[in-house]
Amino acid sequence: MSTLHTVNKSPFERSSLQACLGHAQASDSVLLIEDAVMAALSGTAFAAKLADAGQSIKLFVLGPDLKARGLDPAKVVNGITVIDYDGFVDLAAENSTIHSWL
Amino acid sequence: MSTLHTVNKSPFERSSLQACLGHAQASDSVLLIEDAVMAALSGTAFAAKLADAGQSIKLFVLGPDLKARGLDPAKVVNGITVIDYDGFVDLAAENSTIHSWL
Amino acid sequence: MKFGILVNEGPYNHQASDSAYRFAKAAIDKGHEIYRVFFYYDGVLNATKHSEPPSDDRNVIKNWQKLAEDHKVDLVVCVAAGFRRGIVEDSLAPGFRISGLGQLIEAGIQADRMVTFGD
Amino acid sequence: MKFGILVNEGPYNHQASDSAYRFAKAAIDKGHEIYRVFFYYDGVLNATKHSEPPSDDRNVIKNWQKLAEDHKVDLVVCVAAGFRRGIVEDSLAPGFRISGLGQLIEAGIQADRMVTFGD
Amino acid sequence: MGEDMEEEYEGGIVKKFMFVNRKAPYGTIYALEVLEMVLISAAFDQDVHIAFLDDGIYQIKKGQDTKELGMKNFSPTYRALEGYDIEKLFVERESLEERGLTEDDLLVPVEVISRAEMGALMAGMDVVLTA
Amino acid sequence: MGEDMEEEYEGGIVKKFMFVNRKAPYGTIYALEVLEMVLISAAFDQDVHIAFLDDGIYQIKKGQDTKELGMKNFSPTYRALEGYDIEKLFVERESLEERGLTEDDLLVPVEVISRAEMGALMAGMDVVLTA
Repeated sequence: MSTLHTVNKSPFERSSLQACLGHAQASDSVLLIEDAVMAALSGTAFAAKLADAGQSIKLFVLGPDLKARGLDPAKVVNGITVIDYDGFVDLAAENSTIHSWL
Repeated sequence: MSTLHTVNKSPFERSSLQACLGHAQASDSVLLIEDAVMAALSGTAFAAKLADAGQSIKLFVLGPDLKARGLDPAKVVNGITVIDYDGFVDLAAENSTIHSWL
Repeated sequence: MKFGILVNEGPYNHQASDSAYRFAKAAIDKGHEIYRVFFYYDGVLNATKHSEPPSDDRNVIKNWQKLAEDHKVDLVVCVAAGFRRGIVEDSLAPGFRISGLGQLIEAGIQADRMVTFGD
Repeated sequence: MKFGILVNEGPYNHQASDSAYRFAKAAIDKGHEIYRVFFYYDGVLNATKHSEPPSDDRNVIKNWQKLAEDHKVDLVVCVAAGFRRGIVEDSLAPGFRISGLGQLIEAGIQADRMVTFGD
Repeated sequence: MGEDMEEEYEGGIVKKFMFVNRKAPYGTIYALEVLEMVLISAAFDQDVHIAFLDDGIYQIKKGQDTKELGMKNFSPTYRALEGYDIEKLFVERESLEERGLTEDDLLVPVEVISRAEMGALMAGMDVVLTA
Repeated sequence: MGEDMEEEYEGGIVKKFMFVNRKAPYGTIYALEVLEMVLISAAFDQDVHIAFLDDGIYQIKKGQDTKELGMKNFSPTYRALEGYDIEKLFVERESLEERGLTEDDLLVPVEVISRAEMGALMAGMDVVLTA
């Protein structure tokens, strides 16, 4: 029994990632997709918050969405795993529930 | 030469009101419409920021949008003027430019 | 005074189209002129002829049509944005016309004020 | 494993429909089953038959249609949300069907996992 | 796995459903169309939960009056949920506080819980629907 | 009043237009359709300004590659703007810094200005178009 949380909006524009991190449980996974992939990059004003969250929950980011936006998968915050759509499907299968934070 | 800024999203959900207040000039007016009317209420976590902004810029809120959401026009932060659509049109005519922060 | 209005979002899902309509109506009632209402992005969806909202709610498309009828307001739908989203001559409600983005820029030039409503 | 998918936004304006399509395709390629894709809110706009996107971009509606054709995926458009927004039998693209919201709840019950894509 | 959690109900499956409301009403249609979804779910004899957090709590604010906007005021429908045996309504305390609201401002009986409790409650759901 | 600011240009009106980009590309279509609007504006001989701030700066991030998404990569079009005599591109310094980006990350020449300067620049416009 665990949840895959997905977030799709930039933390600079919306509060949804913050809300997600405030509710995810220790065994849960959080996947950043679409415009949320910006949150995964090191060196941003949000990076420290995400690194903190990564201490207790598993963090993932969708590679194709990073690349589309010209963001280098090699530069994501330590502890975030870059996956593709296959990995997204695996995460959705491995967790019992998917919670999309919109 | 002055600008009417409109904002239509809750400051709890999006950064647009913050962005607007960071760019509005001393002679400008800011009008809160749609889901931004929540920002006008006293007692919220955002009220102090808005009261501060009201020191240098003119603040307005659309009454019909307040009422739709069950928010009492009598309880808005001091210094914010409640107007209706007629007032919105007047503001748009009085200012030389309208900047809608989306 | 001449107002130009830009509507960025479709009907019902966002309040933008309602807000734009109420603003336009208030402006006309105060004696101003609406030079043009331009529908761009998902705003083009305001021009669908197939919308049939529940009878206990407002009819966003009919509101615009009546405004055009009563006050000769020019309702222009962007051709390129419309093609993407399925608003073409076949699906267009009466009262709207399809034209190019130049009509928006021209409204920005000719109108005294340009007001945008979006998400 | 059986996946149910909910699409909340229309084509082009938001990436949600593209993301849902890529997810569905990847799931099928990995041997999973898509129990149903349900289109709600502005998501119903994915079912318009009138969309003609530029030739140098993807065709969101055709992508869904091909998925339905190749893998018998059930594409269901909410009747009430569709009426509001002009997606009715007359404007429906082949491959989609119109039905009630109960089809979404039923997908939530029958599918092993429900995944939502929205704004 | 979700299926481990299911109980049999008149020969059918009963899952824990949660409808999560985080957006204000009227500015977007999500509140209204989520409510329509909730009403339909009543026909399926599922274990239905409704969560109101962040700006979603404005959906059940008392005193909504949409006359001047010409939009339908659908807030009375929340009061009708009880008649459909939908009675598990949860509101997050921190969301109320940030907005200067209290339980007295709400138009239906709800259970006010902390953010931590909301997180734990969400973790026990089989199907989470958001908008 | 806007009309006081206008100059005559070949018998026509020249206004200061600003297209404000505050949203990231691909997650929504706004970046692409604003760019189409900018290109059309070139035909009207107006005084065109483009502002990139907040997440809008990602629109002109170098190295965009949309192949795996199947979406059109429209970022090369920003480089074509110069050919249309659209050369007044402004980027807000604070927005770059918050995102850990520098001018070197951008695919077109721009003028990097402070938030205060951006506010002052916006204040001088006749028509501001946002999405």
